[in-house]
Amino acid sequence: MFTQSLATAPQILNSVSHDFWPLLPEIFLLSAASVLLLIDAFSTDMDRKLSYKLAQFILLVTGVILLFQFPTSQDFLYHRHFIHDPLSATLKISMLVLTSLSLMFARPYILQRRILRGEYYLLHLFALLGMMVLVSGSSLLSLYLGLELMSLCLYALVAMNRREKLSSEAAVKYFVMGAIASGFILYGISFVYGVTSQIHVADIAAYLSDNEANLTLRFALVFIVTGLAFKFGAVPFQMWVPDVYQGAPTSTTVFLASVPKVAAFGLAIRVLVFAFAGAIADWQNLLIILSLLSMVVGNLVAIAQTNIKRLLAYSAIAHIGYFLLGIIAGNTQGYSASLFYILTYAITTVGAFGCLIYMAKGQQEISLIDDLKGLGQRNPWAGLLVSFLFLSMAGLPPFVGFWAKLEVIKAVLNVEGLIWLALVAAFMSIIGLFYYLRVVKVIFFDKAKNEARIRAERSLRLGLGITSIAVIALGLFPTQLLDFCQKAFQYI
Amino acid sequence: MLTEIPILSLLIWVPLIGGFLVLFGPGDKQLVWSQRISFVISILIILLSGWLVYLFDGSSGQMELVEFARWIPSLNINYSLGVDGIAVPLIVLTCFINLLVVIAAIGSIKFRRAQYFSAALVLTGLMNGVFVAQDAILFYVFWEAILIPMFLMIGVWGGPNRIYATIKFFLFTFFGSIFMLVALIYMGSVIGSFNIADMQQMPLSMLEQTIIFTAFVAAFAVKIPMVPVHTWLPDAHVEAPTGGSVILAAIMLKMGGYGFLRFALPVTPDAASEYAWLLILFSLIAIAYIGFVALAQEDMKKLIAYSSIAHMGFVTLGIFIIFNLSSLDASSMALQGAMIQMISHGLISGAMFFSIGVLYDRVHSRNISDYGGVINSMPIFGALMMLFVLANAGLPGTSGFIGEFFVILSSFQADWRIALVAGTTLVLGAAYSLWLYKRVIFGKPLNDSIERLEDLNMREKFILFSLAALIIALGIYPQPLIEIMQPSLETLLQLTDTKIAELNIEGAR
Amino acid sequence: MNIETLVFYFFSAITIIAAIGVISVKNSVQAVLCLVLAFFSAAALWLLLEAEFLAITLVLVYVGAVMVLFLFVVMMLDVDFAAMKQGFAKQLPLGLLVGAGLFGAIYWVIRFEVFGSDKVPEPAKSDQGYSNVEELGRLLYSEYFYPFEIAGVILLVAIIAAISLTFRGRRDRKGQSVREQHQVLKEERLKIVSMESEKPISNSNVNREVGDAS
Amino acid sequence: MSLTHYLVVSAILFAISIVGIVVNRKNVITLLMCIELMLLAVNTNFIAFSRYLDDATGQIFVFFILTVAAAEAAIGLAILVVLFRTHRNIEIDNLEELKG
Amino acid sequence: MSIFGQLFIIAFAPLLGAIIAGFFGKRIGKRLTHRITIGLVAISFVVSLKIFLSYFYGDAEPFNQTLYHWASFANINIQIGFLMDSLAAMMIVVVTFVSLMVHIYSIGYMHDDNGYQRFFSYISLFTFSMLMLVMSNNFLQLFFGWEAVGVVSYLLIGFWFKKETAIFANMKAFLVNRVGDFGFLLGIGGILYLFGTLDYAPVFEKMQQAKVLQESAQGALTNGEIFKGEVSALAAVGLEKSFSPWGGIEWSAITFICICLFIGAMGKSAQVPLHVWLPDSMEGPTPISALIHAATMVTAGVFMVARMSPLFEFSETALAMVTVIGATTALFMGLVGIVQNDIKRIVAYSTLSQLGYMVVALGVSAYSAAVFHLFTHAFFKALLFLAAGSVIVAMHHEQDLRKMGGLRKQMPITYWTSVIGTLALIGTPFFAGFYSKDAIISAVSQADGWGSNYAYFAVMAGVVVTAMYSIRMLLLVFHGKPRMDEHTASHLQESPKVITYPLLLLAIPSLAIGWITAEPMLIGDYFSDAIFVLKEHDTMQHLSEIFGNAWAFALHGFVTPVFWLLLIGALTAWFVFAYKPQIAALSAKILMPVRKILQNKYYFDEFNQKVFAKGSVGLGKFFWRYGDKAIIDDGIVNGSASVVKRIANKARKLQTGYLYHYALVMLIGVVALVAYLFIRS
Repeated sequence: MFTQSLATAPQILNSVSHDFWPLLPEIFLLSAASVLLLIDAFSTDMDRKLSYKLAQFILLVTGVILLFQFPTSQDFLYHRHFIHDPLSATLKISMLVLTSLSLMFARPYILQRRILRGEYYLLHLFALLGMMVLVSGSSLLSLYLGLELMSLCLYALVAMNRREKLSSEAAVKYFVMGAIASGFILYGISFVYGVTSQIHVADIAAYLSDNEANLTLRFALVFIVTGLAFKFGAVPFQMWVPDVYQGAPTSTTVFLASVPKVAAFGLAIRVLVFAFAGAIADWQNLLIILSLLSMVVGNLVAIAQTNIKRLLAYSAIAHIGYFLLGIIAGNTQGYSASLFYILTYAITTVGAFGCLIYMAKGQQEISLIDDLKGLGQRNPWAGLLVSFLFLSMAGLPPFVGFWAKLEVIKAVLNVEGLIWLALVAAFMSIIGLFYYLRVVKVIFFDKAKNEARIRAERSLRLGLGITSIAVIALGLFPTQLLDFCQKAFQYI
Repeated sequence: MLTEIPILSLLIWVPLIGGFLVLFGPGDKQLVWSQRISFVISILIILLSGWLVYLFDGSSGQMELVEFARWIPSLNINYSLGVDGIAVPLIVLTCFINLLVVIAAIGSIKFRRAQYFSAALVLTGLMNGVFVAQDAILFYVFWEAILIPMFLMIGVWGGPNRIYATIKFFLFTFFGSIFMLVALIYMGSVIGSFNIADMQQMPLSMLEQTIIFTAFVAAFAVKIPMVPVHTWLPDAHVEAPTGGSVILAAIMLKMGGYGFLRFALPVTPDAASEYAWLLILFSLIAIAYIGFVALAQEDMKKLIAYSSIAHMGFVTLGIFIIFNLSSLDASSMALQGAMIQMISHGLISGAMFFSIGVLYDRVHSRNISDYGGVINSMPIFGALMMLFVLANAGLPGTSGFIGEFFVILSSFQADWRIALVAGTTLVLGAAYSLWLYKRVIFGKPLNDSIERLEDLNMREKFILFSLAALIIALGIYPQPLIEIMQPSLETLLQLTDTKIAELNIEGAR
Repeated sequence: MNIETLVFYFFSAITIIAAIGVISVKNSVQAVLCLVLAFFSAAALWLLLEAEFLAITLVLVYVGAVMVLFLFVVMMLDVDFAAMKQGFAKQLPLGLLVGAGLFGAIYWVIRFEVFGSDKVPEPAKSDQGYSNVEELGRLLYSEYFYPFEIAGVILLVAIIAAISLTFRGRRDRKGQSVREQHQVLKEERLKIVSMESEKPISNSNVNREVGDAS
Repeated sequence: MSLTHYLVVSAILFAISIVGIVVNRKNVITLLMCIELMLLAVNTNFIAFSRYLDDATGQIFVFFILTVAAAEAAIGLAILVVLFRTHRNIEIDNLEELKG
Repeated sequence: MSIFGQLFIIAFAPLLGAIIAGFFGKRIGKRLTHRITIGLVAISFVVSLKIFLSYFYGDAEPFNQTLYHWASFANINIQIGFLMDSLAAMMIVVVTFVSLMVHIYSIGYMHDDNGYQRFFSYISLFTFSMLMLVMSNNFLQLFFGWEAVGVVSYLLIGFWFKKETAIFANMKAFLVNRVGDFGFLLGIGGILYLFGTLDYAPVFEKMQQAKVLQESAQGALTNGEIFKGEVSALAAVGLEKSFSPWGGIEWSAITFICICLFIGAMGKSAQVPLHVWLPDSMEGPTPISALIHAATMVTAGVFMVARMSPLFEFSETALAMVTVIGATTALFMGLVGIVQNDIKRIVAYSTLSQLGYMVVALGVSAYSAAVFHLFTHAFFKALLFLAAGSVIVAMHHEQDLRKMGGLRKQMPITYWTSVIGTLALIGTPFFAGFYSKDAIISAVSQADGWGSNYAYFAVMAGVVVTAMYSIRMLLLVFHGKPRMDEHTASHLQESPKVITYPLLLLAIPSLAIGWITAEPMLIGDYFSDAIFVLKEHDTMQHLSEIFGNAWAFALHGFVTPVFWLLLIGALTAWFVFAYKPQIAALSAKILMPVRKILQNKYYFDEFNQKVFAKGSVGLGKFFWRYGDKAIIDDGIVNGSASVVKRIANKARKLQTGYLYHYALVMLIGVVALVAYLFIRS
């Protein structure tokens, strides 16, 4: 049996001599996390200050390593399960930065709650590792494993506030839906494998360039796209998003709403572009539907929200709709637009959820939009910065959200016959603006219930400052980030 | 050597940075600091704008004082600035109004004053940006960014119903401009450049033009505002603080007219000429219908707001009537009329809102019925207000006359019936203006508090007298303004004409 | 009909019946047992497909460990199954409709015209000396070492996550945290609850805030 | 037996698991089991393909799926435990505080 | 000094006075204020007189010079400048003279008023505006002056701004004038459309060409040439454009322009139905009634039409309209005068009626007669107003005739000047009004245009009516028994010199000016450089045949039917109102319906108030409530917002919170996507 693989086995075995340099960030992250696990286990510090600092340090070092080995070519490594290209490095660096930011917000939050400190950071690191694997996965297997590694950590992170009813409810919902979604992906993968007998993205692409995508393959594609859409939270696979965003500890939401989206983007590119480039017309159509529904449903339902976290969740759904526009465009320009969109959105959303932590007082959480009342009065600068975040989400210049929106609209306008989609996107952003404005209104125009100035941890102030200043700075000078995003696609 | 200095950038960035500086006053002296800084910066940009006029040649009708820097090379979006005769007067107006707003705020804003100054200065910088931007996206950035400080200005310092008003304002204008953004991006991605001049040269099919023109109209008509998308204006005006109303009326509405001239005409001339009748129709409705609506108002600010809409009707009428005109003379007159109407309305509506602000600061009511006989206690104010009211009614010898005069005269060249409807403003404008004056200023003092009102203080005198002087000066001798604008308007007309001709040739082929 | 076919149909039927049992029996313990049955018979099917190693793994790891874990949890949680609502029948039509639709869709792409024996003939049975385990092992440690490592990490994460979620050791006890004591706010110490004097706290009262929030 | 036979069996399993998730209002454990069923369907698919393609990759994939599924089950059950501790039951119908 | 310099002084000296009085009046005090303003107006008058005389005796050439370019771009060149010719010369002298008189008079009349300086500022400003109007050499400046006088009139009517009636009247005056201006502006638009310029000179030049062609055509007509009337002559100079307002009706552009311009004139010169503001404008101080609402501003319309005679001559339709409207005003407004009891209102209605005369004259192309009547009327009507003012001051601001009587003893100067004014007004031979009015009547009798018969009847009947109300007023005020209360009676005395001197000074021209100027102005060629009459319209021809000289003409006046009509009117008035007042009461009863109509001024005010004022406010409210608020705001804006919100709330319900629903949605999504895929492929 398996005559084919047996025939090639000696060659495989011969080519085992690998260079582990490209994998170094992952290796380092894993080892360092394991060390941290040990240190944490023996630490007596209730606050796990050391764990936090070490976690940030690990991120820093990983980032440095990543920068050092920033690839200038596209290499398929480790029996082509791993791809080392600018896109993966770009995404990894972005995710590192975002994770680091999330941790800044997480630290004061978990300190005030009985959430296991060390493990909380560790799970972030492992989730990050999963995402790194994910974005440089070049076979359906490594992609799947990366995805699962990420998801498992996220399920746990959502449930980490173990006393909280909402938190466990959210975790169950997230877990069940996530498991179903990965079941769908797997089912799709099984058919891809069945038709092409391949699991490497390059091989699938090669198959598709030789053969027409048959019905089975397209069917499989639907399942894979479904799984992707689930990870993004695109309608109609978005049901978990608001519940999980609301129920999860806010610090987890910060993480959950930002970094995995970037990773999911990597997944989408690897699957759709690297593997299924030959079936572009098919997934384009699917994504158009998803994008349209997401923009409409996300924006519409967000209007009816009173809970700020849910509002942000629906806005996230809407943003995914916009974000998909770039991928729909189906060219590098579009992909880089989407990348830009998701990166800037991630930064913004980190700040926006972070602001809830910033406003939280002790264990009392901010849950309603009205709880933001008077932020502009109590702390004008914070009010202003938070408003910038929301206005950026609304896509107003001079904030970075504007460029993101501009890019994706530009991308979709370049596609023949999709002007209507751009117009819908434009129209829905008006509705979007409405609820963002409502938040800004609450921040600035409503009287504060409590006029005391807000005391906040330094890391919170730092995190909020970084995100909101990034939103402006990138809004004024988006070139670097745009180039960064464009370079990521230079080998595609 | 002095010409080397990037004056246009300075006009944008001095107030913008100044706006942020204002906020960083030392804790205990923040108020004094903010006043001083904002005053100094206001003076500074007035000097800058004067210098701009000095440097500006204007005889060529081309962009001058051009500045160029790469901004976002990957999208070919550039920081490219320039002015022509259309922009220069608007910039000067902006800087001038800014000073008055800052001065007025010293007395009438009671809380968060530093932030107010900041908002005003930022607004000024952004508005200057709109008028000098030569890159469509840069233009759009300024265009949209303006909404934010204005939003805050109305929302924080506004009246009781400010939230509805400010959100309505924001959504309306955003509604219009987002489609313009799509149009701009479309054009930019077709020609690979967002340079406005390139867009103006861009050949577009009729279908494209129609869609793009619709987008432009959506943006600019909301801003200017045209019937039927005007209803944000009365609300915004009524709720805005005095300075906000003034900036809104004096300058922000002009951005719509400016947009029509800068984009709608030269970029999509065929569509514009195809649908000019529609816009003319709406302009006429604005003039006549809104004239009546203004008559029915019980709130002073609302009345002025409606009168603004009616006056802006002349701007759009002047702009779109050119497609029904055959001679350069008549078209120039129409465009001159539109431009002068914009400038003049900037002064007059500014003056009107300042005047109402003066009253509001004293009586804290905007209801006409709460006033009466103000002139008994405030004769100087009454006299000035009389001038403004008459100017608002388009009295010859004031600036308010010229624009209406030119537009009516030139629209007569197209069709006397248009002139007939437009001419109703003579009666309606006078009716609502004078009736307002009669009810508020004339008559016996309504009550003791009106009888005891104090007349203008130095600050208010400065503001109102300087506006009055400009209104009269412009009314008596508009030629300098006309001279600045004429070459640019002719260039614009040529551009529009040649493009129409080109398409016709292509169509004939 | 050869023996193979017979075996296939037999185990397929058991698998499907057991699967239906999983979703339809009231008692969770029974459901788990049904699942175990389904796994067993599926393992038999896998044997038919010459995947001996995986079939054994399924029985050993899955039935032996995972399912036992399930049972363990079911027992541990002490759930009052009798009190549980049974909306099964009501939802069944809709569920069947969707399930049938899904199956129909799947069937359309796997129907005999696509994957039937004339399209995809069954490969020859493997030789006597062939070892499925050896073959897989060789691949796992060579070509698939990278996924294999990741799988290891996944298991590690599962351990960490499961423990940190369920662990109720000392660390969760009240220890003194000076920091927390310093940070405490008035609102946290003192909670003024407005209660109606007579009515017992009903569920809706407790949920009100959340209800408002959503 | 043709490939389709096996695929049909797995499709039926897949459909049953889906129906189970949709109609089940009892408890979360059943949901977890449905997910296991779904994975079983997937695995059967893979193995069938592997056999008929005469290619070991499918089996390798199943190996990993089994691993992940085990980990998933562990975490799922842990979450279940947490849920039980906070809610004192595991009824799906009670999980409705987050909505809208 | 150059003519230009002189003109400059004429126009801007009063402006300087106005500025000084307005801005520094409070600081420099009353005395200095009036001295400065009077001095400056006096300068202006003296220079005006000099210029007038240079035209009257010296036969000066028309003078046309640009002051500055107001707006010039492309080929359009709008300028501010002065045109001086015989017409303008006559006007400036009238304006500055009456203005000077009013200035002086106001020293006494406004003596105790708080707004003394303001008043002087206004009347000086008015003088400036009026001078700008008459000296204009282009339509823009004409319009500027036109509106500026309107504004000052507005300010002056509302001078006593605490008086509700005054501030109502001034708004009414302005708005009604604006209706006229609306037409005027359209007319200017037509001028630009037709001639491509706003300057007079090119316009008149072109019309002159047309006239030459026309007249040569008439010569040629007998030879069977193709020129047919005015249209063809206009076509020859390229002015044949026409408008079709609706349906198949076509107006030639000239007619359109003339009608529009005349609408402007109707507003300013208070012709029916835009006359309603003039009686109400009597709420202002009396001096300005004399200056603005009798002598100068209201005649601006007449002036303008005369100035535009080259245009009007080419439009029979417009001329017919002018005739009919003028005739109606002349007769019917006079009738109202008979039943009025307010002394100023009688004079005001008399002004309306006399303006009607002027307009009739314009309508029958007797422009010189119209302008001449304007000229004479300015003096005697100003005189009458100032006299009335004198009476009012003496009566402690009582204006009701019924409370006066027998004042001639206490106020001899006022009385005798009033008598002169009245005699001039009713057209007694040798008095100024006689020459002008007889000229008009004679011209109307010669006219053969549409409506000229009606006009003839109206002007003839008007003579009776004029005599009746004038004499009635004179009798009721100065004769008979005193009817005022004791207090007033005891304080009655002649007005101070600053009031009586202007009366005397005005009485002189009222008496003599016609006699002096009639010959050159009516039948001579004084106006030949300004007024332009087509040969077939030359209704003054007859007059020049019978005129002879001023003396002879006046003597001839005694034997015309006009004189007998005048006598009838005067005697009726004497008989009814003085000799047998019972008859007045009786006739009042018998003629009740007529009287009621007259007393209510034909219900014009009621109609305007209810239909136009209330109507437009009502319409505004309707538009606002249903258009702006209901349809746009509540309907479209808030409506769509609430629809969106409602949909949002519905959509939100889909998120039930139940896991199985989530899974279901997801599943439906998958099935739908698969189905979509199948359908597409």
